[in-house]
Amino acid sequence: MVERQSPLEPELHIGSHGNFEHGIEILLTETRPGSIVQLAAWPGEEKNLMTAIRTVTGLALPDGAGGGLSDGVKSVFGFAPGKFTVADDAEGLAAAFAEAVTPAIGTVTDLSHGRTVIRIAGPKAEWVLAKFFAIDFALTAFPVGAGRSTAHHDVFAQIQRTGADQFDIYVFRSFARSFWKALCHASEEVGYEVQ
Amino acid sequence: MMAEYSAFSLLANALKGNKDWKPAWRKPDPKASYDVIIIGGGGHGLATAYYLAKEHGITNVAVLEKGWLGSGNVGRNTTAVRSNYLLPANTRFYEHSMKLWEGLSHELNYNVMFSQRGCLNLAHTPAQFDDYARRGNAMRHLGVDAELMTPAEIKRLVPALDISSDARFPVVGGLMQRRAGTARHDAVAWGYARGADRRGVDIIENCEVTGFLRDGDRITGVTTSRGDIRAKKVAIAVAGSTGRVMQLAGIETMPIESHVLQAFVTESLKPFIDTVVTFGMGHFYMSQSDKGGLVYGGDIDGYNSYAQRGNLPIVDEVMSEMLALFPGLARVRMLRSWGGVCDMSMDGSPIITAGPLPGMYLNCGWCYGGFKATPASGWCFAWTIAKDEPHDFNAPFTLDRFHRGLVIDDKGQGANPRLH
Amino acid sequence: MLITCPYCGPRDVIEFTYQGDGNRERPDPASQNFEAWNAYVYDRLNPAGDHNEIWQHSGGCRTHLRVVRNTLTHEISSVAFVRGDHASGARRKAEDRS
Amino acid sequence: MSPRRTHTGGRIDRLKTIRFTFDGVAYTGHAGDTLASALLANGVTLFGRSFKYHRPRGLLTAGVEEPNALVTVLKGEVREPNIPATMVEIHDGLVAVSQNRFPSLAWDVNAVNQLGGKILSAGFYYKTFMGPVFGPLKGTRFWMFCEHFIRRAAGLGSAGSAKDPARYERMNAFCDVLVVGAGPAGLMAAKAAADQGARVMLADLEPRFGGSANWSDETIDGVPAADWARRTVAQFEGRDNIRLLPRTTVWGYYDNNTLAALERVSDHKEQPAKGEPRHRYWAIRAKSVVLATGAFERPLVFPGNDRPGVMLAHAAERYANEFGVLPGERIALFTNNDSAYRTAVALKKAGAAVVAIADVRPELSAEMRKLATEAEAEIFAGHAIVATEGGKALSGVKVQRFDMVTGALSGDARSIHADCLLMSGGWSPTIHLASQAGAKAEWNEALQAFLPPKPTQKWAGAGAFNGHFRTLEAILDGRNAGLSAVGATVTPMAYPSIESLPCDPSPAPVFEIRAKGKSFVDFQHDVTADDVRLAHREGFVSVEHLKRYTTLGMATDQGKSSNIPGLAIMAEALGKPIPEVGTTRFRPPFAPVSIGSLAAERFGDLKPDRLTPMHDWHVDNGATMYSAGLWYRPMIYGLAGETVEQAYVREAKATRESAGIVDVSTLGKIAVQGPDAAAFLDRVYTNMFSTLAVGKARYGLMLREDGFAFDDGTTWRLGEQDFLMTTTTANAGKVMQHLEYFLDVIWPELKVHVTSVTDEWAGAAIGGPKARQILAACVTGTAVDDATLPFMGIVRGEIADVPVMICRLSFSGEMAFEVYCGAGHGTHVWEALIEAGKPFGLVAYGLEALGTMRIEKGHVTGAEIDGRTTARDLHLDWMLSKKKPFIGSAMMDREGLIAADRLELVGLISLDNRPLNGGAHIVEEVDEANPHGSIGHITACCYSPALGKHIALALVKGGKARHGTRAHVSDPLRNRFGPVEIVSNHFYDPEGTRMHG
Repeated sequence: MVERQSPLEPELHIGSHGNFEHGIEILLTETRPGSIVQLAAWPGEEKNLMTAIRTVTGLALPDGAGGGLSDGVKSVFGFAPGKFTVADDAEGLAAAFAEAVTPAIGTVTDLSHGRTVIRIAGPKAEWVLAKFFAIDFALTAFPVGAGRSTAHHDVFAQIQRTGADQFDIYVFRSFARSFWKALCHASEEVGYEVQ
Repeated sequence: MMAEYSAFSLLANALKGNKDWKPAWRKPDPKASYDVIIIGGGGHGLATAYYLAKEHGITNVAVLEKGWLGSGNVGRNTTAVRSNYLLPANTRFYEHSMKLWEGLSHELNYNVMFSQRGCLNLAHTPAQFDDYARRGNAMRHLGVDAELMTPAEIKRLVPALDISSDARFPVVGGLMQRRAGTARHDAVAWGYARGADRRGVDIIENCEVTGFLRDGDRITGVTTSRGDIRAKKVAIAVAGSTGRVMQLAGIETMPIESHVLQAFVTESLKPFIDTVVTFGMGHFYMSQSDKGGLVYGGDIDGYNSYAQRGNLPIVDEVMSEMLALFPGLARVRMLRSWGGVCDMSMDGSPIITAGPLPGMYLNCGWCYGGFKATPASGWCFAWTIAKDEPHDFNAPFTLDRFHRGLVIDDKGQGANPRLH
Repeated sequence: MLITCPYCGPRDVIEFTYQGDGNRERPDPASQNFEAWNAYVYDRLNPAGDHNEIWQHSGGCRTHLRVVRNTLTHEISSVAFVRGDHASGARRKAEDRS
Repeated sequence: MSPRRTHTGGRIDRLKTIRFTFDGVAYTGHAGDTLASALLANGVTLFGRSFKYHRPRGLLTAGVEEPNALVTVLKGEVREPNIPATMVEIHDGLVAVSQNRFPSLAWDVNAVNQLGGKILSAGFYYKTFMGPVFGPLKGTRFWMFCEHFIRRAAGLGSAGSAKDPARYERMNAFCDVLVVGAGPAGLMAAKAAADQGARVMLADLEPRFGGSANWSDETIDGVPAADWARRTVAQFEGRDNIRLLPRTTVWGYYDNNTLAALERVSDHKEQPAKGEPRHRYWAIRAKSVVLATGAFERPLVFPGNDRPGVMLAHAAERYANEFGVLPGERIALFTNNDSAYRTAVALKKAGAAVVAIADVRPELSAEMRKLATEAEAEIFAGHAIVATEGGKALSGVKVQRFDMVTGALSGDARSIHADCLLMSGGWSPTIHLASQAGAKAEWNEALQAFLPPKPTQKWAGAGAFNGHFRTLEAILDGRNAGLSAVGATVTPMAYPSIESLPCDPSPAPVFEIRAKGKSFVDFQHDVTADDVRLAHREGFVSVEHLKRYTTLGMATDQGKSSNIPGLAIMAEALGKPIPEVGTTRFRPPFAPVSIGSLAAERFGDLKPDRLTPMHDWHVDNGATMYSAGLWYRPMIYGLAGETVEQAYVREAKATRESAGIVDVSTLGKIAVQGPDAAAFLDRVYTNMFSTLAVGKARYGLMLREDGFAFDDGTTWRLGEQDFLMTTTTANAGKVMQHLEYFLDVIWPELKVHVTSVTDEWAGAAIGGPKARQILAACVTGTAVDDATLPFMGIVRGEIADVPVMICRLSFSGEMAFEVYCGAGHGTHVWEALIEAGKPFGLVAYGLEALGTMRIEKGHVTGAEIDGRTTARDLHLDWMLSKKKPFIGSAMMDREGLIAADRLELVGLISLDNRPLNGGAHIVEEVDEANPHGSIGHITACCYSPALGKHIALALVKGGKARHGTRAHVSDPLRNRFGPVEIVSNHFYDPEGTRMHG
């Protein structure tokens, strides 16, 4: 299989940066999942779609807007009514869902190439993300596993909280390098490491 | 009759301790009836009254203002005056306005400080430069001044501009209208008020129109917070309040949305920008006042509002665009912001027409370009009221043009007021 | 200004796109009633007070919302998904405003 | 130790000496000093010049409301003008200069303006400068001539031109309670709310929390108030539910409890830490707000009230108690209320001589008399200050008997020697934010002040903001507001014991002493009491007219000290009570805000770069990039020494002769999926898509609802219920919103999902006579011959082991194919195609060549679909299906859209063989001197290598009917006139034989 090119490549500088002499408070990585799909249910078919998600990924989605979870390999979260983003370290999610999500349930859209996933972790993750997005990142308002759709000006983002101090940000590939640079810039204040 | 203003009268009065100055306009009580009532004591309403009296000899006129005179957009704009439009109907109309501006201080014996310091539209891509060339050539073919400028010429004119080629949106050129400029906005309202008052027009402040008097369909006057007033003709020039006033006449829907537009001024700085500058990759315009404040603005907030207050996204957007053009101004401070209510029309162009009801005359749809239109708007509206037919200058600006598809869409955005 | 998206929760107005007067009725696609078409495309209610309007949460879940918002104070009294409101009669809400 | 510095007291650190310069003179101060306090300690009294008359001015205040002492702070080349010296914390290396003076602060030539005196009264410029009616200075010329000199004299500080190297950033915050102001009321509110477990933010514009506790000289529960404040703050530190924001000005109260604040993060440091911003802009969404913003003291209006050395009483108290600086050695006070007596005692305690207290009130309470005695001050009850003496510093005052009911002066004026005069005209609650939040203030007769309105948003007030000026009230108010902000029950508390001096908060209703001489109302703008009366005389009596006519309240302090006195003078002139004259509505910002902070993270980074998957390849291979919206696209791949024209001609020629490849990844791509997808597309496009076979593509046109053309592109049917729509690059977002709107709002019954997949796919268009051979050489898994891949056919295969989707369609007019693959494989496939094309002479081409070939073919793009053209104008009416309604079909035949004189698409050929210009107009007869009679304009032009001519597309009235006729380009902007032939827009291969092979 031909390896996918990262849109971040020329700007992905492994190592410690910014004000790190006082400690590293942010870790930045590109997670590069093997597949990302968007699933969308027809009205009234949401439950069936959630069942299909469990069948394919083994992940049982909680009810409620923006609900989600991650097992470290596969992740799923709702980002709009009846719509979910699913990511998997392995390739082939689209094909698997093409079977499970029948036309009567909804649609499957492969976005494996179209979205870039940037993980920001560390004690200052909320602080740095708050520089970009007008959403409440406090753990009480944004629990682990949950997903949010938001935007920083022209850059749309879906964000899943995958740990108390860890967020996975799904951005459009074409914007990924610009956003990455901005994220690095914003992290300089607290010291960050690119892994 | 009030004394003429001049350097001599200033000196003479100063010697007497400035005790003899008279009010710039009277504060009469409304009469029971008038030949013409103009609803709206803003720039357009006052100019209409002035030209009715001056050009058409109609002086039995009342201007009704619900608050203080000039409390609408004439006192809330960024003061730019220009006639650099793309489509001929607009160019002709605004050029007529420009010509009136050029003689206005004399005509009114009131210094409205119209300063022809030029208006420069920056282009950031070759395609945009072509667009501006199209516009500039359209102007030139109607006898209006326009010229293209190179980045080097632009830098000489506005040294503070960032014209570096590695800018995110580099400046590739610009369209300049030298006769464009700025005027002292409040003075325009006061000058027209004084001019109309001197010709016998009653300017009645704190007089809110609460309804219309009717004879069948025909409008025969208005009810107000200061009593009923009858008139042969009732003219409406209320800009952002058009929807509200038309509802009083039973007209529920209009091709108008009222939107809030914010404007900003910085602290006073030693003058360093002598022309109006607009950004082509967003929506930003700026000039520097004679007091030294940078006066600037951008897009409307983008939702219906009568609140004269906006929200932060536009504030942030405008400042970001400002620094993209002028990166040296990061430490300059925004001093004041305010909001005006704009009557956004469905094609971005105004309406100056008789009707839609008998006895009614309507002037609206100025979007956020109404200030520069003030003289021509008043002039054309007065003509239309006096003669019951439009002048050639405002003949295209009908109310029925939307339905007939005769839209005058300078921005090409269709029936989407938010985008004009 | 914050709009409480029924899916995403309260979000800043910067995430939304205004789509205007929510009282307009699109005529039947095949309709030849030009007055109705013209009214739909060009004529707007523009009340000073509660206004029934449509917003898209374009910087979020991208659904369209029917928002009742006071144009004098910007106070928002209700937000609901547009989708599915045909049955509920929400479309006519602003007409009861008198 | 400097002469004015007290030996003890204050919250400065006398052990830390800090060196700075002002106007080039080196000074020292202490940690905790402001520039104002440090200079004052050094005996400086002259701080600035006023705006109009350039009068010498000293410090009026000690805080954010300072109108006089404005300085420019220099950081190398970078200038920060108009900063109140009272708000600058000194640090080593601070460089500040005075402004609006020439040649120096002490000797300013523009002070000659004062001689203009009565001529330069309010509004004088409206009455003159009109100039002659005829002659060379007619029209606007005379005014502009005068204006030239006015502008030379205008302005306060100078803006810099060097780019600020500092960093600015935004922070989005959410909290349960935002407490604005960290005086006793604010501290208590924050504590009460935080104790309930709420998320609290506490902001204060000063570097030290505590507000009046820092200088009041009171005790709270037995400790000095300053210590009480320090202790309270110490309890907050380390709690994770309370964020402390010192040096943070909450400046805007927007809708739905969205507040804007500016944190000055590193202005007070010599160097910011790595990555540390200078300013941080907080956008705070607070469930509830406590406004504990205190009050401003008002000046009194009397002749000579602007002389350096005349200061607000509480400011002197602050300088003495908080900074350990005496504003003078012989101090006189002038007041209409009790609070100045506390000041007298404080200054006496700090070591100054208090020589006199002039009080407009004839009867003074025994308590006040006692305080005066304590201060060893002579009391002048029922007296007023009627003049001040001295040059650039105060040397004395004149006091005279004053009748506060009639305003009359009587008896002889007595001179008193003093180097400092402190005035107090009562207090105005700082209600700015409450007013911004959207309600009208209410006048309180007893306090002679506007009190906050009833809340229209979720806020509660506390302390002096409420007109509750006593510390005990502030503490109780604060606690109550904090509790009610989080919805907790307000339980009674044990009253703290507070030792303070007695003070009746009600002032006498005296704002102005009318006597001979200039009495200033607005200090910075030099608006005098006479100017206010002139405005009244001329009918500018509404408060807004007063403001606009005289410029009162328009200076950098926005009338914080001048609004009420101005209003009071107008009210007196009108014979009306103050509330009937009105108050202006406060608007954001509360205090000036750096533009850098508002641009925040977008300063220097206005818009993100949008890059295609092959971006780096283009750059590495010599492409000149072109910014198209947010995208970057190759314009040309220039060879050394080539001009742009040479490059695109070479690229286009090579494409038509052999083959060319262009990156089309920027085209908008939308997945349209679901059982009703085909039906939906039938409604969206003017032509039919339900009839399109799976595996085929079709060109489609969309109209807007109003019947005008909107966008075009090809849509591919990948499956029965699965379409891939392409849009133009520019309209991708708009089309997406258009589709979503119809699906969500108009046709919710349709089962269709639309998803932006622009970024999923990399696209390369390869065209030219050799294109098919090149594909055949690298594509596996499918044939690409005419039978397998007919025109508008789609096949799937692989290139270099990567799955691809190939559609045979053409924009260039050549036999051409669009090759799509996953974006992450874009460069891989692109390079494979380049490699396969080498033997065939394949070139990469950019937008210029793309444009050239599309002009030759007469295809339309955004320059022609400009929002004003119809399908008919563009000769696309063949695409308007008559079998079905579609968006725009009902409106597209209105009279204006089918009028005979509409602009129609045509082609133009330059007959003089010279290049044409985009944006040139077309005329029937050239008139270079007086251009007129435009019949249209050029939308796009190029040199056509295929035709060997300069050609253009144009929109021209009458369009088709003019084919074969001559006209002229008329381009006065670039002085280009010349003959053209009007032809069909299909210049090249109109039958399409080349693309059909």
